Amino acid sequence: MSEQLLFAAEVTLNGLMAGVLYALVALGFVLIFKASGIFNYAQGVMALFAAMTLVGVQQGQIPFSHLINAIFGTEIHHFPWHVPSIIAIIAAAGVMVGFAWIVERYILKHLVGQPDIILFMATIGLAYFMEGFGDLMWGSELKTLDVGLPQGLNETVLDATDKLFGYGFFLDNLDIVATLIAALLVAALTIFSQYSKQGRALRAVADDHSAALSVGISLRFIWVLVWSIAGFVALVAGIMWGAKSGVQFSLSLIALKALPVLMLGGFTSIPGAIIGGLIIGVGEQLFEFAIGPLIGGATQNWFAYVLALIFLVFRPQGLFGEKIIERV
Amino acid sequence: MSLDMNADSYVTADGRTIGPVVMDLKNITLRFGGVVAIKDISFDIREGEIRAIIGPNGAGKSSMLNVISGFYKPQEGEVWFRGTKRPPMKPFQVARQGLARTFQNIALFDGMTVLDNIMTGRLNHMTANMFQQAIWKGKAEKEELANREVCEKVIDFLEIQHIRKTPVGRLPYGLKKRVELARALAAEPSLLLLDEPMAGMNVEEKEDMSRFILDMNDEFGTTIALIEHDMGVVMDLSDRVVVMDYGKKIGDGTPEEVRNNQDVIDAYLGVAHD
Amino acid sequence: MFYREAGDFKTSYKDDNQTFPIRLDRAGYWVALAVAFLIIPFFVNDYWVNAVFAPFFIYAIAALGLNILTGYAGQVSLGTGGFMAVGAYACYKLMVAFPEVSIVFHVLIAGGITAVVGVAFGLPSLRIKGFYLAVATLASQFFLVWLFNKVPWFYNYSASGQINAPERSVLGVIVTGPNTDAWAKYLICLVFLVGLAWVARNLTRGMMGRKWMGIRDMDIAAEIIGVNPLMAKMTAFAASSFFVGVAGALFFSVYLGAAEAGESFGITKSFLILFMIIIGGLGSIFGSFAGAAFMVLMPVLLKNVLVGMMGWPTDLAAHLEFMIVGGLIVFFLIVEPHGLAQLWRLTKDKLRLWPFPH
Amino acid sequence: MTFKRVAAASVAALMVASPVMADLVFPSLSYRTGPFAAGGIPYADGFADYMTLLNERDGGVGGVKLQVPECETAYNTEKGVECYEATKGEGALAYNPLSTGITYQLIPKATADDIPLYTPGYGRTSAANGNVFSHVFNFPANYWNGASAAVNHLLDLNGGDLKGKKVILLHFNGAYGKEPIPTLTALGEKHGFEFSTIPVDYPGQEQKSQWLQIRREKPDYVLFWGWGVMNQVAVQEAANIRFPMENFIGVWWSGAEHDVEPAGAAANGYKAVAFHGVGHDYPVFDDINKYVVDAGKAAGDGSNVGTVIYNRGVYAAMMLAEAAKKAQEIHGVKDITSGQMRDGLEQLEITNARMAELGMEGFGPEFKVSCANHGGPGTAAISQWDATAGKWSLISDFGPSDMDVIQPLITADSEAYAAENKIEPQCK
Repeated sequence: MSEQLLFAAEVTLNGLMAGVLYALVALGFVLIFKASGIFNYAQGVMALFAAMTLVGVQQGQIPFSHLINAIFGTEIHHFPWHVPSIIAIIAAAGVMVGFAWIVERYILKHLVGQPDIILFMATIGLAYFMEGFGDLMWGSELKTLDVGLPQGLNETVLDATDKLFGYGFFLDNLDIVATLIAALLVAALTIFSQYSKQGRALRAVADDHSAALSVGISLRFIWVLVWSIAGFVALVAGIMWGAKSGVQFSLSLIALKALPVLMLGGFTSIPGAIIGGLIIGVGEQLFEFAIGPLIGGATQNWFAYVLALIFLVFRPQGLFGEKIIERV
Repeated sequence: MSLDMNADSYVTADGRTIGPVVMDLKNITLRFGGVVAIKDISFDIREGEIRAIIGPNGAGKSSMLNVISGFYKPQEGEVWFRGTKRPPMKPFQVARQGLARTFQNIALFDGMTVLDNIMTGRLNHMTANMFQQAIWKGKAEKEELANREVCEKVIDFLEIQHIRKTPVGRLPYGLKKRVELARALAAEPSLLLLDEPMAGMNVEEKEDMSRFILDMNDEFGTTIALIEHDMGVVMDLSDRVVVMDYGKKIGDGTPEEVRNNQDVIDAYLGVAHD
Repeated sequence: MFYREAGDFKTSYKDDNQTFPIRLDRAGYWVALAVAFLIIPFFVNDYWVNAVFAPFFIYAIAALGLNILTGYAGQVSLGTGGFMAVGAYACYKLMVAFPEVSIVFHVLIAGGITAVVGVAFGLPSLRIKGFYLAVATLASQFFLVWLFNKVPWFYNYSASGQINAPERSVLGVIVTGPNTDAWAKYLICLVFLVGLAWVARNLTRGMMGRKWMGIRDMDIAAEIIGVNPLMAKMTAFAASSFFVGVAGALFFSVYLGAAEAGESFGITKSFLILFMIIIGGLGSIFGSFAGAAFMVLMPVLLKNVLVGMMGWPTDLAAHLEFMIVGGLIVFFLIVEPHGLAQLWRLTKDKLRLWPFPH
Repeated sequence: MTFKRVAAASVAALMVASPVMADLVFPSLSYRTGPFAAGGIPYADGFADYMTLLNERDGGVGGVKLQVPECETAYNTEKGVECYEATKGEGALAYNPLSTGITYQLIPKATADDIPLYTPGYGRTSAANGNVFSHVFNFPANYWNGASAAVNHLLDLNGGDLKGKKVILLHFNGAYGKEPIPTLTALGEKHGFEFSTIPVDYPGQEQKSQWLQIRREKPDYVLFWGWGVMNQVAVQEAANIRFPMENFIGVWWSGAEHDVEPAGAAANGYKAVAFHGVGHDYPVFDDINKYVVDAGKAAGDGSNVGTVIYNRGVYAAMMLAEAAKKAQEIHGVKDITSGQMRDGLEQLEITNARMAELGMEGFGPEFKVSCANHGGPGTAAISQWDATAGKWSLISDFGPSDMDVIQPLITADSEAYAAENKIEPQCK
């Protein structure tokens, strides 16, 4: 194989891995959109908040310590303990469930039946609130996230490809782990929605709100459920990205990576989110590899959107959306 | 009746003049995928008449109306309007030729007031461009006021003065139907298409609506094609009736002729097709 | 009781068509204009202009523009930041290339150029609708910013890619550059705002506005009654982009004096302006003002209260600011989902009946 | 009615400004929130703590207390404007805006207001030409010095010969990141190394394709101009592809503890250019701990003392305090104005003896500012990260940069600015 082809293969492989992470973020959007028609602008901030909570608990940080110190003139910062990663993850997941409950109780309940744009706007307000609240609770400095995930070049892949092609492929251990976890998560979600009672209720609501209500499914319970799952997905995404960059404000921007994925895959389709994520992941890496150097690079920010845009012009309902039939 | 309905024009029993053919549909066939919605239908509409298309549910009446208004493009057949064959057109271009219509499931603009909705009917009569509108003073304002007067006449005619400034979204069903009619009428169309104007109305409202339709035809001389599946009302209103069933034309003629047509009777009594 | 319309009869359609049909509103409008033009300019200082009025006026122009597109024509756009960048860079190139021409023309031509770009990026709206379109417009946002960053011609090959507004004057009064007087900066922004608000009102009150709203409320029906969807959407994109371009040009030349595509016109700007019109009220001229005021003034107000009056540490105050703005957005939604403009209308309805509400 | 009351309260609140006191006021336009908070927090802490130290230990400068009103910008240009206008009225003597965007925006404004800007190690590089930029000071070093210092280090490593070597600049795709490109291009021509650039867009959370490209192209050295999350990700990715860390050199904004810590042991050996000392083995930090942190008067929780960015804040504060002292001397008044402060900055002289007096011996170079040269000596050192010890240390002295290459670039860029804005040279 020629060298360029090998490079392209390596780039594609890495793109696939990045795509899995995009898909993971997109999944959070799709879940909530499917069950409640809400485009959840706060999804990115939720990832940041979840990761912050995880690190805060793990390192025994005292919540709101800065605020407490400012008001009472105390000097408290940390509890004298560190919490094992697994317990911290469970605690953070618990906080996200509590968060889902609060969102339902204090926001969504009051906005049932409002148009989509209003619900979207409510999530904007929520995002603002959470951004301030998270910082107030845990502080805005950079936090190192370490839950024991492996990082760095994968030796096995390197050796194997080196023997096969004479060029060792680079694959990040973290990406491999992330791919496995994301796959597990998707499988678990599928099983949950196919075989559990709550899952069936979820699908019923997604299919037809009023019909689901009329057979006695509690919409409020479903909303808490999907927001909890979305919160958990956000936590996983937060861990994966945070392990690389540390936990900081920029984590909330990963939501932007999910938007073209959603366009491509359709807002309501879980397989769409996954395949869309893979296409975007590979597409933007390959474009940067092949065309980027010719036009000056740094194309990732817009390429995904332009790709999705061109795609939509030819197929306005997305990859897996139903064909739109216009009637009067 | 001894009217020569093949002549260029004739006068009806109640003294209205029916002119030459305005719209001529020739061998129209419309398919959605494998489903045939309209199969080889031909009929015409003449100036000044009230032409009804009737038939049971799913007969293809609305599809027919959509073909006439340019929303559906038939796979086969030709549409002739005022003696020329209509080239492929977008719906808005059809509207510019002087066609206006109402919809079976009301299609008003909910975010706008009644007056604004009716004013949209005038859009083919107003020519101020974007820059003239941005300046407002001058052509745009003059045009607006002149067309407002036309709309006010329609409002008076349909007796909806009291809801002029009400957002349409807040109106009850019957009034919405009337506003939609007003919007179509405001366009001063040469051919007005009404898609089930009386659907979902009570007897009193139906009577009102019938009166409006007759008055429209009478006072303004508007050519009207309407769809109904309530035969009774149609027979009283229309000059000629087309009957459709399963996408085919099974009858065409004066109400009397249609009423005595065996195929029509079968369709309406639900005789099974073999 | 004090606010009433009883006895306020119209005898011509012209009277009935005016912007403020109620006499008291009309009076309030003229008083506000008089105060804005004749009184405030004598009292403003640098702080008030740079921290409050200039950003408020300029964002209000941008919000008017986006409201035409999103609120009236129903096409959700997240490309506003990119279009503001087009206005800013066009204005910069014009200012440097033709120093002898008045800046007013530069700003207007910059708006025109933005309108052309806006129409080009608006073309996909014929096929793509709703949220899909919103996300699609992000393509223009990211692509335009990338372009202005990448092509050195746009920033006259300066080392860092920043553009700086040279000093220019209108009728002998300096309006750009560091030596601008507070009142001059205030007035030039105000004149553009009032002029453009008037244009926006004219565009939306007549047939143009009805076509846009028709497309927004039911696009298929609009097409069947004779609205050309291509023309309606493209005119909406053009008008909207013109406003946004003018806002971008003023933002760069008059308000900041220096700008860089990624930093000044990034994605956050697009979101900010969208938030303004949603919070203010979609499809409402007043809502554009209210939303811009809320999003620009509220943080400044909160900062002054929390840091200036209560002496909180700046970072705590910043966190609280976010929480309060977010909380208020949610609160307003629960109280009145259709934005501040609707809230204002309801307040007026209540005032009209006061003190006999039944 | 309620609306009116709210409106009245709002107006009242907007008009509030802190009472003006006869102090030396140095506003701190900090960012403790937003995407760059990780770097903004220690800097603001160091800046404020040093000023507090002077107040507590020496009773201010020349007997006049120092005041540091802080204003949160979140690295946002518009908030920066608001902060500038809000603090200007308090008698601000100089601004240290700590953001490229805000600096560019303030250069003309502050000049017109006769308030000096002090932008050490950031901002507009060509402002080193005092002849054009009368009110902007960026000593002791700017980005072009930094780029040259990095190249000098490479020359040292290669016995003075870089012919045929391949150097890649990985940079933030914005004004700040693009600054070193002209210098490095010129240096590449001079020394015969092959130079190319790879941009990373804000925020830089995802750099896989850039690092795969580096892995394919196998450059000898990678130079790095990053800020914010871009730093942590770049260090991690460099470690992932096993790029030799000692061949990876960041500018001073990409060389703090928090940039390398998330990558753990893998970051060992990573280098960064520095224009001031690192670590807390300087007497001044003992004083800060004694008079400020232990007294409970620190801006932060005290854990940042001695970190790279904190030290930079201290260094900047020290320069401003020394310049204020100089201004008091020149003009013979205690309560100086911002114009007098500018003179103080322009005639500032930092000697090793003075540095020793301040408890900062060897913390930075010796130099003298002049009317034409606002950029100082342009010296910089190389620092290296030791992951086991968890600290940065200088591995070279503060060496000079290649002014033969840099000076013409400064002159060209500043004169273009002067022509565009019709600025007369200020020095006789």
